[in-house]
Amino acid sequence: MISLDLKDLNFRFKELESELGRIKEFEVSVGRIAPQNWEEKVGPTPFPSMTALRGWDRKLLGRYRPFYMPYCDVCCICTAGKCDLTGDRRGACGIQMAAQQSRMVLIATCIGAATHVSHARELVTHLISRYGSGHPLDVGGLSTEVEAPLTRLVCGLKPEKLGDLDEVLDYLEKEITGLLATAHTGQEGDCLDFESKVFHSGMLDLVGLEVADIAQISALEYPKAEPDAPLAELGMGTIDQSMPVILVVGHNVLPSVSIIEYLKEQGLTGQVEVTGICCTAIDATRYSQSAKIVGPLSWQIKYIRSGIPDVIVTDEQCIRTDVLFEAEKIGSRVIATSEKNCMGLPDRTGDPADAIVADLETGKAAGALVLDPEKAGKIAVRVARSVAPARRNKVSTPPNIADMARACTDCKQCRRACPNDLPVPGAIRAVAARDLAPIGEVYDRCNGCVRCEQACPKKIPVYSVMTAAAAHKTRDEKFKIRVGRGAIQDVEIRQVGGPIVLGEIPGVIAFAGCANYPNGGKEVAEMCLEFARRRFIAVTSGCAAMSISMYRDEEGKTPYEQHPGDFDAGGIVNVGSCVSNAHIAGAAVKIASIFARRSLRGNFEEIADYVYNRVGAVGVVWGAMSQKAAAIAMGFVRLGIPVIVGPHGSKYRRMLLGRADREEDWYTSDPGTGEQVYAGPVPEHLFIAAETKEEAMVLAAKLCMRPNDTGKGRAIKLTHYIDLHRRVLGTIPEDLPLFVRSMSDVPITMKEEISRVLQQAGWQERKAPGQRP
Amino acid sequence: MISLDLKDLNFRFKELESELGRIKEFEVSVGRIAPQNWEEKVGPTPFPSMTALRGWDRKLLGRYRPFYMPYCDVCCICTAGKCDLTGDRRGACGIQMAAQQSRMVLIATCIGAATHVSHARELVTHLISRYGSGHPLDVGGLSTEVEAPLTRLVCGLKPEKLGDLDEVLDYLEKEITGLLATAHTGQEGDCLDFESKVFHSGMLDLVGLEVADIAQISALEYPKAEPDAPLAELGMGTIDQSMPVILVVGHNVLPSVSIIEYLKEQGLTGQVEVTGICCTAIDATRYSQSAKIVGPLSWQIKYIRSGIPDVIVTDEQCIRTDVLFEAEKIGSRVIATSEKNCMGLPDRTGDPADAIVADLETGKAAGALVLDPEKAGKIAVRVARSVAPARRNKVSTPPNIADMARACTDCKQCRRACPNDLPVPGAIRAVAARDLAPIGEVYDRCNGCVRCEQACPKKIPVYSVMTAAAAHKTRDEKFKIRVGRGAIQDVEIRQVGGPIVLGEIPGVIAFAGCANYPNGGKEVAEMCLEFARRRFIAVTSGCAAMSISMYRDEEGKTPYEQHPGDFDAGGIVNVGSCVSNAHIAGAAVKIASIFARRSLRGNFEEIADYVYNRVGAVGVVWGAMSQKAAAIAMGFVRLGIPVIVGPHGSKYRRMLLGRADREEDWYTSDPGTGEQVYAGPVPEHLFIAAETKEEAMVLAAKLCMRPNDTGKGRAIKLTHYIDLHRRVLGTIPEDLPLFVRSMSDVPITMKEEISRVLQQAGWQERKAPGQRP
Amino acid sequence: MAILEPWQIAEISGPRKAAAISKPEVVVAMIKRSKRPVMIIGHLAAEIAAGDRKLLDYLIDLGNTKNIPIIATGHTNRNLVSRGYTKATILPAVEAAHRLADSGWQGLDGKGPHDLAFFAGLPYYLEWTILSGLKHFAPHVRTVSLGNGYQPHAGYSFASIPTEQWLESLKAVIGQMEG
Amino acid sequence: MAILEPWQIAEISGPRKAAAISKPEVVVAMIKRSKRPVMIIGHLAAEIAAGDRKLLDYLIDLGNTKNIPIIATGHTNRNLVSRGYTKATILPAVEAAHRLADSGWQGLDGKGPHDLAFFAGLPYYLEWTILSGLKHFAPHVRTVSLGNGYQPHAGYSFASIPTEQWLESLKAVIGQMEG
Repeated sequence: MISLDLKDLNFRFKELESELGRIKEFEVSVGRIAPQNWEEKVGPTPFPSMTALRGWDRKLLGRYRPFYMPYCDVCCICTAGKCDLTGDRRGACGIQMAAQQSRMVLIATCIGAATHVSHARELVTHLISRYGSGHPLDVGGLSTEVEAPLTRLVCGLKPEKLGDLDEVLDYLEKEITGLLATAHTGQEGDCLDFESKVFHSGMLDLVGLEVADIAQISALEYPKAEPDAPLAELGMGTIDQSMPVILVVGHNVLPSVSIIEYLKEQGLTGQVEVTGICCTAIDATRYSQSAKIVGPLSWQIKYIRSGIPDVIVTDEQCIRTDVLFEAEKIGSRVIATSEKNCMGLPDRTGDPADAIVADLETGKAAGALVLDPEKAGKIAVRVARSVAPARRNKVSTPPNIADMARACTDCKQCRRACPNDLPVPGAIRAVAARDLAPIGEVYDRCNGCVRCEQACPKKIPVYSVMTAAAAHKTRDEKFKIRVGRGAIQDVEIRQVGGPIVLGEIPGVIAFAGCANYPNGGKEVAEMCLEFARRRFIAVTSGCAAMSISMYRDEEGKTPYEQHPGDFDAGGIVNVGSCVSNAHIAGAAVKIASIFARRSLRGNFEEIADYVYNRVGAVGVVWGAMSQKAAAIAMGFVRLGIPVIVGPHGSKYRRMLLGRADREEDWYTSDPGTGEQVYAGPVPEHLFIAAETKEEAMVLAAKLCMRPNDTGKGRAIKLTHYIDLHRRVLGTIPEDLPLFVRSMSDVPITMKEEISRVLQQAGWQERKAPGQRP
Repeated sequence: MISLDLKDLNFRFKELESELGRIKEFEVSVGRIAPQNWEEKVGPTPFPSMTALRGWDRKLLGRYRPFYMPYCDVCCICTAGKCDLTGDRRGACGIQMAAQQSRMVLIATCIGAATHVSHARELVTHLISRYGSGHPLDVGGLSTEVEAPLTRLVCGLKPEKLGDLDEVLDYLEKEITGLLATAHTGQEGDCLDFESKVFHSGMLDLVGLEVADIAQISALEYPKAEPDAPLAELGMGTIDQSMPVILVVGHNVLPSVSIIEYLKEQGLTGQVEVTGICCTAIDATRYSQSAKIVGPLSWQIKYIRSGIPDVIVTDEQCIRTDVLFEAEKIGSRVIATSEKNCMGLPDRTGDPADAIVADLETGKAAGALVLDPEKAGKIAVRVARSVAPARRNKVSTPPNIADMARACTDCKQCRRACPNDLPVPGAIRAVAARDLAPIGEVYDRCNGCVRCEQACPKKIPVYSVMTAAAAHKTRDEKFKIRVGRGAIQDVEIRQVGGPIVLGEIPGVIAFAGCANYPNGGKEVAEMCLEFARRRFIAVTSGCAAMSISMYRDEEGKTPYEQHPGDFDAGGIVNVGSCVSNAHIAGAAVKIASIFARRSLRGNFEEIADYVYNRVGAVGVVWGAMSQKAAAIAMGFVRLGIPVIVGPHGSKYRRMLLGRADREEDWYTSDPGTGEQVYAGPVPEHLFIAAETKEEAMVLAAKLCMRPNDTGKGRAIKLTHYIDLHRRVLGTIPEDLPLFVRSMSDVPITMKEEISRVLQQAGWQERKAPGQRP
Repeated sequence: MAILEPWQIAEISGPRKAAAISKPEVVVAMIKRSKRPVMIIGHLAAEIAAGDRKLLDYLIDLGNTKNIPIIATGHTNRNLVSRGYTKATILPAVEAAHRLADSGWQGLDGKGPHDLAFFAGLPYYLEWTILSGLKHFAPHVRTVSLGNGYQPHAGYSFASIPTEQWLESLKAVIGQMEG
Repeated sequence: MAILEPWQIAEISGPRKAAAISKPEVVVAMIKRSKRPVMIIGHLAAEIAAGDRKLLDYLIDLGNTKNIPIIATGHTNRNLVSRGYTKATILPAVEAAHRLADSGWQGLDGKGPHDLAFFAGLPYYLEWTILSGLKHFAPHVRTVSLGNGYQPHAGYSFASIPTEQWLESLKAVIGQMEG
């Protein structure tokens, strides 16, 4: 018997004489994929440890210093506390406020990364069990040969089959465990070291996203890097309420797939509405456009309280924890399918399906935990069909909202509970007076967190009143979304790599993340359209991709109908669900690899340096709320891609801000001469919360500038920056002189005006850094 | 080429004809250890998923309901918040207070488990690189054949070599990642499901501990399950200050080993003092008794401010984050050796040792990060020897503390900052009046968190004043500790299994955990001695094991000199460092396996049920403070072993408390007849904070009772419970009738008195559950 | 000076904070309105000097005014017994709180749930965590902290006041209950 | 009624809380004592109705009394320009705070660090997080929130008071500065 101890063992022999016989050319490779499948030379940091990229992180952190905004004055995470950390006080473990805040950020991003990695693990394990570990990874056929740019970059391996992803996941889990450990009381205590670990968790997160998405694209045959992926229906108005309706909520597509497959099998497609919220919905439409998307995660209570769904199937992540409570109110049945979100339900996985169906049909059980997506899907369909007729009176008659509203005493608790400080009290009193206009405005800006209602001492169902008053708006929610296309093709990268790096395409702006918007979802669509019209490349995913669809131009067209899905100037590119964000980071990495021919393999720092200096990409996460969003953002940041979050993002407790006013911060060594040259504050920030949509747009345009822009490219970028600044802020930007290196950077159409500004500022032409090879 | 995709693949063939030749009886096993090395049949839950033991957890949680004590009224862990969770309010994600508290507990225990697992990973990886993956695991030779009871129990595998531990770690990391994910906003939301996951993290933690300790015992040749392990010196008074002094702090022994080895190599043993704080110190003495223990983690600042250590070597866990700051004050050099605690220091791992030594010697650098324990050890010795002479004036002349104290305005900020509300202000004013008695009393009860000093608006160095005033006490700190023996032998288990299960040994009480005591360390020693004298088995580890040594009887003997180290009645058994806690849980498990011959393999629930019903073990964690302590405690709890924490343990936010007054809670199904029979409230609680030492002792005695005690055993246990209760609480326990099942349970010596109590209470004999097989 | 801030500075509570016991009458009124009060007394009550007596002595007096039953936590009972008080129920403090939080618990005498709970003599932070548990999970019990450090998680608490002022208040409560 | 609680109920701060601006004189005195004040104005200033004008109009008036420079955040500048005010510096709010927190920053005009910073017109929670950052990391800057919702992380803040009362105070400050 030959028994191997180490995962990364690889042994072979030319010839062996033994009792067993004679063996020639025998080779066993285990674990670490044998290097034979990839010619590229391994860079310095394959499978980097948590300190392997500390040097790179410190370069970034030296320029973009953390600005901490503590959530409160104390630390409360061990029983030696609470500790008062005001002033320069140290806690009982010796920690000070800056380190404590960065520690909390690390815990958050570890939770985020763990969530994606655990999701990836579940998908990969399930897909291997179903399709075999030898199932090939294919995200876009021959046009997308770099199937896993982030995995290649970070791990230094080139996965070819589902089974190859296992080792990547082992690595990610090991690193996350180590990072989480550093948050233990009396372990890491330096804020910059914590930040470096935050970046590490972000990088791991991106790899986790990639693993999850390439696995499901390959096995479930989603659109494979298709610019013209089909359109799907979105919005509560698209649902045929005469049919049984299933709602899937969460992030793991497997139960949805099972529902769709079972309907197909039973010849029931088109007879049961499969509707979804959050990324499960997006991925369901990637699998089959018979599924419909209800809306982003903030639609959950609104949709459930509408009474429409007969059965609610939850999986993991971004599921309101009161789904069961809300479902019971409308007599809807709940099937939980994830170990990570059991909802207190009895585990029925081992019970016969008939028994579970019977209990749910009769209402003997309000819900069940079924930890087998295939089984859960079948049960969901059977229960939905069986309970729907009796629930036909389910769309509750509109309550007498005026009467309800009359209980309001104007105590303002609802407003004081509203995260967006919306003028709820006045609107409720207007409802009492039968004026529904104000509450309609609140509805448009509301994220459905329902805290207003929780706070009401008179127990007015404030949120229900609001949605009832805005019912007509809901009925009009009929939109089209282009389903997630997945990766960006290598050929697209080859075409746009030049224009992006030279600056001729002024930027790639990614709209991603949660739906916790400061002011309703409309702003995301408006920002996206603004940049798509300016012929930036607009990329999107997840809830943001949904919000973008919920907008119509004068002709009634949604953005996805107006703009192509190509990764090219003017495109609006929906890559897919949250895990598809990997393809956005992947595209940046592929520019370095495919267009600029940098070696990718285990070569993080060089590639990140390239992206940072050359690829004018910016992320906009307008509703960033979750630990996952924080982790993803930090993944982008470590790659040198700035991220703008909405004003609530200030609650992530720290920004990473450059100081344009400190000239000394922006010197860089000229790759030709080695001389220190001033490259200007580009990109100016790495992680910043914007106060308003207008500010975010100006920032986005500005943050697309890069040290290595050509004169022409810089001129184009400045055109957009100046134009937007002038339009939304009313003036020419005062900091303009910082971005003009020589007169060739000045947009010709604005030459006169800019020259005047430069002159006033005492601007002088500087030596620009040489073009890097 | 044969390429294997799955870690747990195991293929063989009897005979193969191929191009390569003919092979017979060929077998390759990868990953999951081939079952051939273990005859035992696999139980139902090898490598349990996070829900595999949910049923067992719910049984426990049904009886021991969580009582939550929120740290504050709000939830602040995502940017949708903060959310007010008072009343029955739900947060923006729908969560309510109970779930939110359990979620915070889960995050804490995940951090704890991650810390131990990451520590284990680091040890195993390093030891494999040094000793080879084939290095045999040996924790006690032939007398300890069950080398890894927890790993066998949980994973269902029997590790034989260092390399076998790799797969166990993979499993632990995967599970921790999944558990952490459940804490993501909008994932798990039911408090009992969170609690079940908390238990899971605790169980994983115990396995992590075991992996770490059996690896280091086997490779570093620690005492191997030796009851008469040697004594080592402990206390600041034992240090020869004329020599160069190195301080090692933390939990990872590798740098200490390297220091000791280098001294040996250079013939310098006995010429440099190797002193340690926290578990690194304990493990250093397991490696060589030339090392000295300074004290538990609370000794850090006291010792550094004494000026004694020339070089401080930190590794991971339980290291004050201000070590560098404090070291700089005394001109001591710091060498950080862990990726998890870089302290902001420059990474010098790749630099030549000479250069690092030079920079540290000259003070050009105050510290260095050296991520190679061998290198770090050598540097530490060289630097210590080189800087010591110039630091001979290092023990700073005692400051004029009376002058300092005179600045006090009696504002009471120091007391309001003191976690133990110690009367610092009066003591400081007494110092000003040259009366040092009060401050001496404060010193005895102080844990060295230094928050008093942080709070002083007059910048009086309160803590330094206190330690200076108590300098004579420090000089007297000269004690003996029995070094950690590691595992409990199988033969010992065979001997005591019967007496424990029958109740004739009244209990096994484990004193473990941190040094965050409510009232100084003396109480731990007193409790331990009380039970050892009563011929319980007292087991200990970590900082508690140190505190126990810091106590003398009238003859000047420390507890370890008074009591043997045997796992038998009257023994005080120091198993070792924090990771050695695995052997305590392991001993309970081995009673089920070796004594009661239950199948261990992947058979968690049955074994836990056995331990819960039969093995009268209790944990006392008097200074529990950290996330690790929380994780360990939850590991014990899932095994059915109650844990008592000190009053600060209430800040873990929730207790798991039984309700002795609810008779209906204590019925159990009679194993013989299947009938539901009342078994009494034993053990009454699973996780409880005691207010005082006295209360803790009474609780500990009470919680040793088990449903399956024989009459004789119960009588013995009751004797101790009643006796202690009477002595420290002044009365016979009122709840006594609940524990007397029949008159045979009544201690003969107390028969008359007890009968009277029983009669008054209207007690009637009950049918006891039948003895289980 | 009365400080309406947590005595242990960092132990902030959140939106819901204890009302200050501005004058003895507040406590008296609560006792009079209460059907089934109970007193939870920790071990420090026997240590805290209150003039020439100990806090525990005052608490016994207070309990006796309206026959308020006492739960003795920690090792308080020993000090009660030594004072001749033998009717206390012995329970760990967290366990007492756990029972109080059960609205179905019929109280120490089995005759019905307690509606008012006084706390005194517990370590500050232990009382604090317990009061938090009750604030959140025992809406049916009004909690009152009788210590002289402000307990924000209580329903009612003295502000952080000097010992003399506090003692005067306690005495006044007892006096008014007796009177 | 003046509420000295965070306007957004859950946004508790901790031991260190803003002093309430009890009367206009407090603000006036601070301005007069300050060497280099600055005003950070968010976009809501142009939306918040203050009688027949907007909050922004009052803030401009206040700024003009002692030539207090304005940092316009969000898209505030557009509304300043439309009012003929063109000297504002445009910075995102968090960036402004980041600079203020640098004690070496020589201020908007490069002549020295600002020692007093007024905040108004920012979304409540954004102002709140920023004030927290400054409380902890800019001990050299006194911060004042001029909104009518209590901002506990500020150095000074109005309590949560009704609009009219608040407006009166603002007007009084301006009046006293001018007078």
